[in-house]
Amino acid sequence: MTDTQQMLAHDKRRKSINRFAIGSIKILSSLTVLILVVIIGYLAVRGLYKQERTQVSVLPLATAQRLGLSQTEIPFDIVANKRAEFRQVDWNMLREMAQGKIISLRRVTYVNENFFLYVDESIADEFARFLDLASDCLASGGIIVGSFRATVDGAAAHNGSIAIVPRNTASSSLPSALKTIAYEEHVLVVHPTVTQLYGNNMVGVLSDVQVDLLLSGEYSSWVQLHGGDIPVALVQEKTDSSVAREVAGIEGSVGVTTQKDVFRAGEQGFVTAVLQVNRIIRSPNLTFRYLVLPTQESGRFGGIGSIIINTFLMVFLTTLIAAPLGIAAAVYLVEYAKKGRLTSIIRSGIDVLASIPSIIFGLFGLLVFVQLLGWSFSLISGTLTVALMILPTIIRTSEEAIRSVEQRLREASIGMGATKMETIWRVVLPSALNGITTGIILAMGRAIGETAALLYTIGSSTAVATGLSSGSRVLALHIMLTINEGQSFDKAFASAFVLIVVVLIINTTARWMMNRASVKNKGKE
Amino acid sequence: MMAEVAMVPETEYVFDVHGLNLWYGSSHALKDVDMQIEKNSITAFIGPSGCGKSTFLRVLDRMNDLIDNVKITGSVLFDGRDVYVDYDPMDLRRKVGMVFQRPNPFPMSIYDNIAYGPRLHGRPPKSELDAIVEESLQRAVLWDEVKDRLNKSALSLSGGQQQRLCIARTLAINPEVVLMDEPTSALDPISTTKIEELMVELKAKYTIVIVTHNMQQASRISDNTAFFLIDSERCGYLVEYGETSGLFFNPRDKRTEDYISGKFG
Amino acid sequence: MMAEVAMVPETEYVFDVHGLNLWYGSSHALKDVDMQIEKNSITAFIGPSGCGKSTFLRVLDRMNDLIDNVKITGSVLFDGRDVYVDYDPMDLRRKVGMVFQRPNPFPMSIYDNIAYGPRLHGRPPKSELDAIVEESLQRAVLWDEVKDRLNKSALSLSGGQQQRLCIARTLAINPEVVLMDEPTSALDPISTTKIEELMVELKAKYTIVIVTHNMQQASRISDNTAFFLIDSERCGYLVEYGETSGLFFNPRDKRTEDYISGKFG
Amino acid sequence: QGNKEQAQKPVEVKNYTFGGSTTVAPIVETAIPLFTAANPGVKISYEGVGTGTGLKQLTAGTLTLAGASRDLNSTEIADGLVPNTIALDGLSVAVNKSVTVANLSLAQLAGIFSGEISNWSQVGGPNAAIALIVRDESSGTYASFKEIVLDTQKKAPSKNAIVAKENGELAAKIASTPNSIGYLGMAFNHIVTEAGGKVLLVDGIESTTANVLNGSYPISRNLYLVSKGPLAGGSVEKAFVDFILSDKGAAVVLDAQYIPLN
Amino acid sequence: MQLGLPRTNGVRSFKERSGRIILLLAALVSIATVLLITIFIFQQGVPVFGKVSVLDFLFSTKWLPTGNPPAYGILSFVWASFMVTALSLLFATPVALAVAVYLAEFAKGRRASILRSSIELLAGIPSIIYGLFGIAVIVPAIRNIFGGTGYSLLAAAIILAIMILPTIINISEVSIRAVNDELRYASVAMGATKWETISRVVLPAAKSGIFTSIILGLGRSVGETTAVLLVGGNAAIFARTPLDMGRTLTMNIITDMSYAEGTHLQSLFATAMLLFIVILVLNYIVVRVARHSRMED
Ligand SMILES: Nc1ncnc2c1ncn2[C@@H]1O[C@H](COP(=O)(O)OP(=O)(O)OP(=O)(O)O)[C@@H](O)[C@H]1O
Ligand SMILES: Nc1ncnc2c1ncn2[C@@H]1O[C@H](COP(=O)(O)OP(=O)(O)OP(=O)(O)O)[C@@H](O)[C@H]1O
Ligand SMILES: [Mg+2]
Ligand SMILES: [Mg+2]
Ligand SMILES: O=P([O-])([O-])[O-]
Repeated sequence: MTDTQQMLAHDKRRKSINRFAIGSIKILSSLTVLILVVIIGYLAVRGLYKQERTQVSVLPLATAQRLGLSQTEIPFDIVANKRAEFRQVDWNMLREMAQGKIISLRRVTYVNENFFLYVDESIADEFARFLDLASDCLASGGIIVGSFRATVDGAAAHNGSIAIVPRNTASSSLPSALKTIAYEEHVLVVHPTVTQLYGNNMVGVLSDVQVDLLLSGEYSSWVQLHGGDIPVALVQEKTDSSVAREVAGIEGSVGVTTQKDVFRAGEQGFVTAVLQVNRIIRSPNLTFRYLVLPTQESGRFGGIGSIIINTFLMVFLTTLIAAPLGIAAAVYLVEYAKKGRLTSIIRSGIDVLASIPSIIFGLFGLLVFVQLLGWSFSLISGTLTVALMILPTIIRTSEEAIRSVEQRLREASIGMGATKMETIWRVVLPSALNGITTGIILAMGRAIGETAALLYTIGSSTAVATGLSSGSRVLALHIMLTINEGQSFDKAFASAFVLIVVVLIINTTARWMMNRASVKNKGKE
Repeated sequence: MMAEVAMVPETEYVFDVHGLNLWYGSSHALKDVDMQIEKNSITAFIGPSGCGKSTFLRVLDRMNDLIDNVKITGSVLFDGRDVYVDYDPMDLRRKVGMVFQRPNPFPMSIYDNIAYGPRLHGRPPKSELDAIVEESLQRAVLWDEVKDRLNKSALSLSGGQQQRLCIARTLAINPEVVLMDEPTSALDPISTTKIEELMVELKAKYTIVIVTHNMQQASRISDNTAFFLIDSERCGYLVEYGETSGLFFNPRDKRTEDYISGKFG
Repeated sequence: MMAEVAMVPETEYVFDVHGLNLWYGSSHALKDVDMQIEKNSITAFIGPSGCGKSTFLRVLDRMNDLIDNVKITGSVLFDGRDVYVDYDPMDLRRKVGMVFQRPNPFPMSIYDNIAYGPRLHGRPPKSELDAIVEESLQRAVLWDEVKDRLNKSALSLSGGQQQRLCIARTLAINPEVVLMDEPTSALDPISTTKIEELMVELKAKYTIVIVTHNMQQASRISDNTAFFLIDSERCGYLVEYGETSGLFFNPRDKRTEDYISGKFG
Repeated sequence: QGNKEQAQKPVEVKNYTFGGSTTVAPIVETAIPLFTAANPGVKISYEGVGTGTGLKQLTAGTLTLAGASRDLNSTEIADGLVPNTIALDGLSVAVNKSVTVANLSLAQLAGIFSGEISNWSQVGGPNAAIALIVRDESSGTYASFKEIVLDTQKKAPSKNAIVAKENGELAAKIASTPNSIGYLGMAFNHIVTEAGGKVLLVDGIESTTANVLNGSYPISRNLYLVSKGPLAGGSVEKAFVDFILSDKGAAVVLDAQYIPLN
Repeated sequence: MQLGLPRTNGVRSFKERSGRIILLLAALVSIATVLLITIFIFQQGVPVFGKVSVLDFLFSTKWLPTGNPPAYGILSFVWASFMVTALSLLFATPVALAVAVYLAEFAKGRRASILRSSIELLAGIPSIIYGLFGIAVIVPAIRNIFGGTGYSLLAAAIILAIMILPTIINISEVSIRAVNDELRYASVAMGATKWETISRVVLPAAKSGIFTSIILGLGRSVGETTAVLLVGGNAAIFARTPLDMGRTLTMNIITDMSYAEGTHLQSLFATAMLLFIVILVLNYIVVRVARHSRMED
């Protein structure tokens, strides 16, 4: 009785172990899918959207509204060309523009466009007055002043431009290339002692939350913001006098005012400082323009258009070299190689080649193509290096495909008096085409993602390659260099998303071809 | 040996095999086979599985060349010249076509299947090629069935049609001999009958050699029959060879009789 | 159905199958099979290839569970309890062992092969395990041949020895029934004889069910024989079932007679 | 004036490959389109492969002009390479946004980068371990920083530091690693500041162009375009170097956030 | 010949012969490349041993290539490579085997094809993207869980583990599938559960294939450069725990390559040489295992 009980208990344990093990296997399998989904999902999110953080001296409009600050009525609207990626301007920026100090937008918006300011003549004077500039200053600064039409048409025609038009211009009267952008003016003005160094510390950049706390009187001393041990004194808005002037007189004081007020106080000899605040901007990351524009300054400006072209060039040339070699080698191995020493040496050569890390291929390419043959960092050096690297993939898949061509077809052809070569050319290769192509596509997928083998061979020039001897940066390498040279993580992710999409397309195609081939084969049986 | 050969009237026999031995590596597959194959006739090879029928057939057009480690001794004369000495195998195979057990059309269009051989052996202009294709298909009694879809894949045909296509493909290179290795064993009875009729028609123009497992088939269509057997060391040899009617209804050898009456095999 | 079953004396029959139908996907492989298998006897299944003998055998120990898309209706009682309802398959299989057509020893030592089952079903101490191994091998008449090399790989044995090892392995889990699917068809005549002798010996202690293509074997060793056939829709069914002597020498069914006399199959 | 003459002289029309330091790359890459616009037919590319490789390739002859962010060593000089100073580069010290410290003295920097100071509280910050981020030993940036900051205090650089292969990677890693500090070319400051981090004052001095030029900011180095042998009159290489030294070139240098010589 | 074969046949057999030679040459490209790689890497790397003893090179942790006097000890890098590789195998193998078993024994229909596609896609993702993902996700995760900067050998190992999953899964699956079904039936027929059958019969029978897959994964792991470079921290120190930063052999090569010269450069090629030898040894092991298992069958 106890025996059977024991046995039952044992059986129970076995069954629960079985359930547990199979459950674990299933969970771990799902984990693999999850990993892929997380990787691709993360790349998609980071590739498509970006969340930039910058430090500005003006309070973002949203913050100003939250704080209930009243907006100065300005006598004009500011409209920008949509492609300039302007979102807002402030008084200082407008002033510099009007003075002709900004000639390119790249430092402002990272769009590499020359800057143009168009002003409607009917409000030109008011505009100059608003900026505390002499009205003839506008004429000298390279600003284009004209009728309303000329102004908006000019701004619509130039990618990197801003136009100043009369207030409340109906959006219907604007060309579709233009949009109204926000004007920001409030700053946190403080007494100069606040921003001084105290020991090794200084008041840092304020976050949204810190601004709110500061203005609601939560901080009693600047020490709480890493500054000196000076009490915080809030200066409220005054109608009669300027906040900036007030602040300049009280140690440890802080107030909110307009940039213009600070400027004017400065003119009058009241020394103040402005606190920096953090701004977070969310915007689309990968845009169509980024895809097609040529790359400039090593990726800092422009898009990845030229890089994409280079990538396809590299992959095309690599395939052009590796595919015939690989297929020929596979044909030799299947159709001609006899069992013997030479064959086994060739086979182990392919195996070893397949397992050599790409960094070693890179060094080899550097030594042989770049240095010994003197081809420098060029498309051809990189292409040859990668071609050697993907050779084993092509050989192996082609070999398999050629091997799976039925012997009967070869016999039929030979039986009709064809030579072996004719048989291979006319019967075997066409029949194996699907499998061979699949292998080539897979190899292309490998080539397109390669970095280590290309880093010291293909060069880093971002221009479209004009010949085999020009250096040509490819996408995967561009991602690496974008990180290394620090253009930005967002750009790296945008490029990475493009790369992964291409790789996914390539792999899915290969898989689809493979499935089609196997369905076809089944159909034949 | 050459002396013996000279005595065979060339007009009568296309193949003349003397003292043929064949080894696959170290295993002796065929021993001392002598055989003369008559022109414009159907010769059938019968015998139990593994006795070397296919092997012998492949000797005739040197298809064994494709297999490693095959050793052949003895002489095989075709039209009086030694197949293994005087012929280039490609040349030989143009004159000695082969049809296989399982239909093996190329994975291309019907037209291209037939045109395959002619294109190999010269570059005939389109019009000539069209004529060859039509003629071959007609000879193989397939023309009417496929003339409207010459550009369709050959794999879309039924098994019997595929086999006739393979025969047509062989005829397109205009051979003197057509070797067939169990050409109907993978086919249904109706297709089989069609191909048997076709063979009988073809023998007016070609010499046909056929391997078959189907004794009825051999007795139905062949003029001469060769009976092969394996000995205790699994080595194939020719037991009896002669006119089909004689061999089937009046076998000289006891083993032949036993085999034909179904006692073994 | 239960009512009918209740009438069968439980001591006499181990298996009681009623109205069994089996489908592989949409193809109906077994139709309306009724069969009662006698205890401590040898029951043989015969019939042409594809008639469902193996399928039916696999019904008995639920090995068909491993195949997708199998649908089974009807009742299969083992020791009076429904195999598909009342038994856990692992439990059932411990009581109903199976030996396969091709010997399939595990790639481990002879000892471990035999010990595999006992180790699964409990953790017997070494001494007990040794005893089980020796006893099983002795029952399978293999002990003398392997006792000096129990730790050698089972793959080093000859085919016949491997098959006896597989039988011993099954005996080691102490089953009530041993199912054998053509257990000798991959073996030479001497090994076959040994295994036939072994089966006859074993029936004293076990119930044995065997599928065989070899009619002589069935008539030599079995007590009861079941003859299966396929109908025109390729669906297997039981033609005749009864005492072996009766079925072979006095078949009730014309088809059985034809099959036994070699008219088809 | 010199470069005006050069521009008028017909230069040989062909493709040129320059390359080398990635620090120098922004200057050269900005200059190339301007230069080639003035010299139609000339095509130039710059391969940012690093100072060492660039100089090696220059010696081997596959490059005809190499950017370098460090002084040439004796073997390179013996090989006949000639440095042409084209700009100054201030090295700034940057920290992650989690760091509240805003200034460090040279001595404190030496202490931090030698590993003697390992907690921010030792220099007036919060109690947090310092994460060092440095450049690889063979970079010009590393060599300059070591010479100016560590060698003068007779201290050896700590090895327990994240090593970044390039300035940009270093900046990105400072930006993303809490409590980290690292040094980098001034041109890369914006990467840190955009991510909320900050550039430290050194001895109370801000790392600005003006401060480097007037000598008050202590850490700076020369950037070079190196040629094989002295620049030959009439060559594109000479014309290019002259272009960068011209007024327009100075604008380019400034635009790339380096410091022109004049 | 004197019988006068048609000329065309001469042309055809010439084509045949020369075609064969061309094919042979193509087949020889691989082996020639391997030889050239060996020659060039060794030619550049071996001279370093004229200045540094092999023992100092391999067994010293002192790496001061630009120091005065310089030192070229790569033990820390060998150790980091070892640690990263071992860890990545430790993480990847159980998961990969589970997936391989699942694919070979359980998965059917849509689930199988989703899983299979996922593995193929994982295999196709370029290493630079793994690196980027590592910086953005793995490093902060480690930082949040374990403290420190997050840049660590652990981060590198996790990334590598994901990267070598497909290699181990694919080859293991093939070898698990290759196990004769009859063995499974035998086991099941004795009352074994599915898991007992898998663990006691199937996996042992597939062990040489599984071993091969792990070795190949190891090879990939030890040779990976780009991905580990971005997340490993790259500090030239001797890592005591996986949470320390470290520099692997490949990272060492790629970090200094663009600037190094003279003996320093040679020492990098010598590092590559060591890496190459490791790969060759792994290859040899795979060949031996394959031969051994073939003999066993
Ligand atoms: N390529 C080969 N290599 C080695 N042995 C072979 C080869 N082809 C055939 N054999 C052997 O030669 C013997 C004769 O084979 P062959 O195919 O000629 O027999 P067959 O009479 O055509 O048989 P079947 O009727 O089964 O087709 C057989 O024992 C076979 O195993
Ligand atoms: N796993 C399966 N899936 C689908 N159909 C199957 C499967 N196994 C067997 N069948 C089909 O079921 C029918 C009966 O097969 P079974 O193997 O039981 O026949 P058998 O009598 O044992 O034949 P043999 O004597 O050849 O072993 C056959 O038509 C077979 O094709
Ligand atoms: Mg045959
Ligand atoms: Mg069966
Ligand atoms: O300029 P470097 O890249 O050599 O520091």
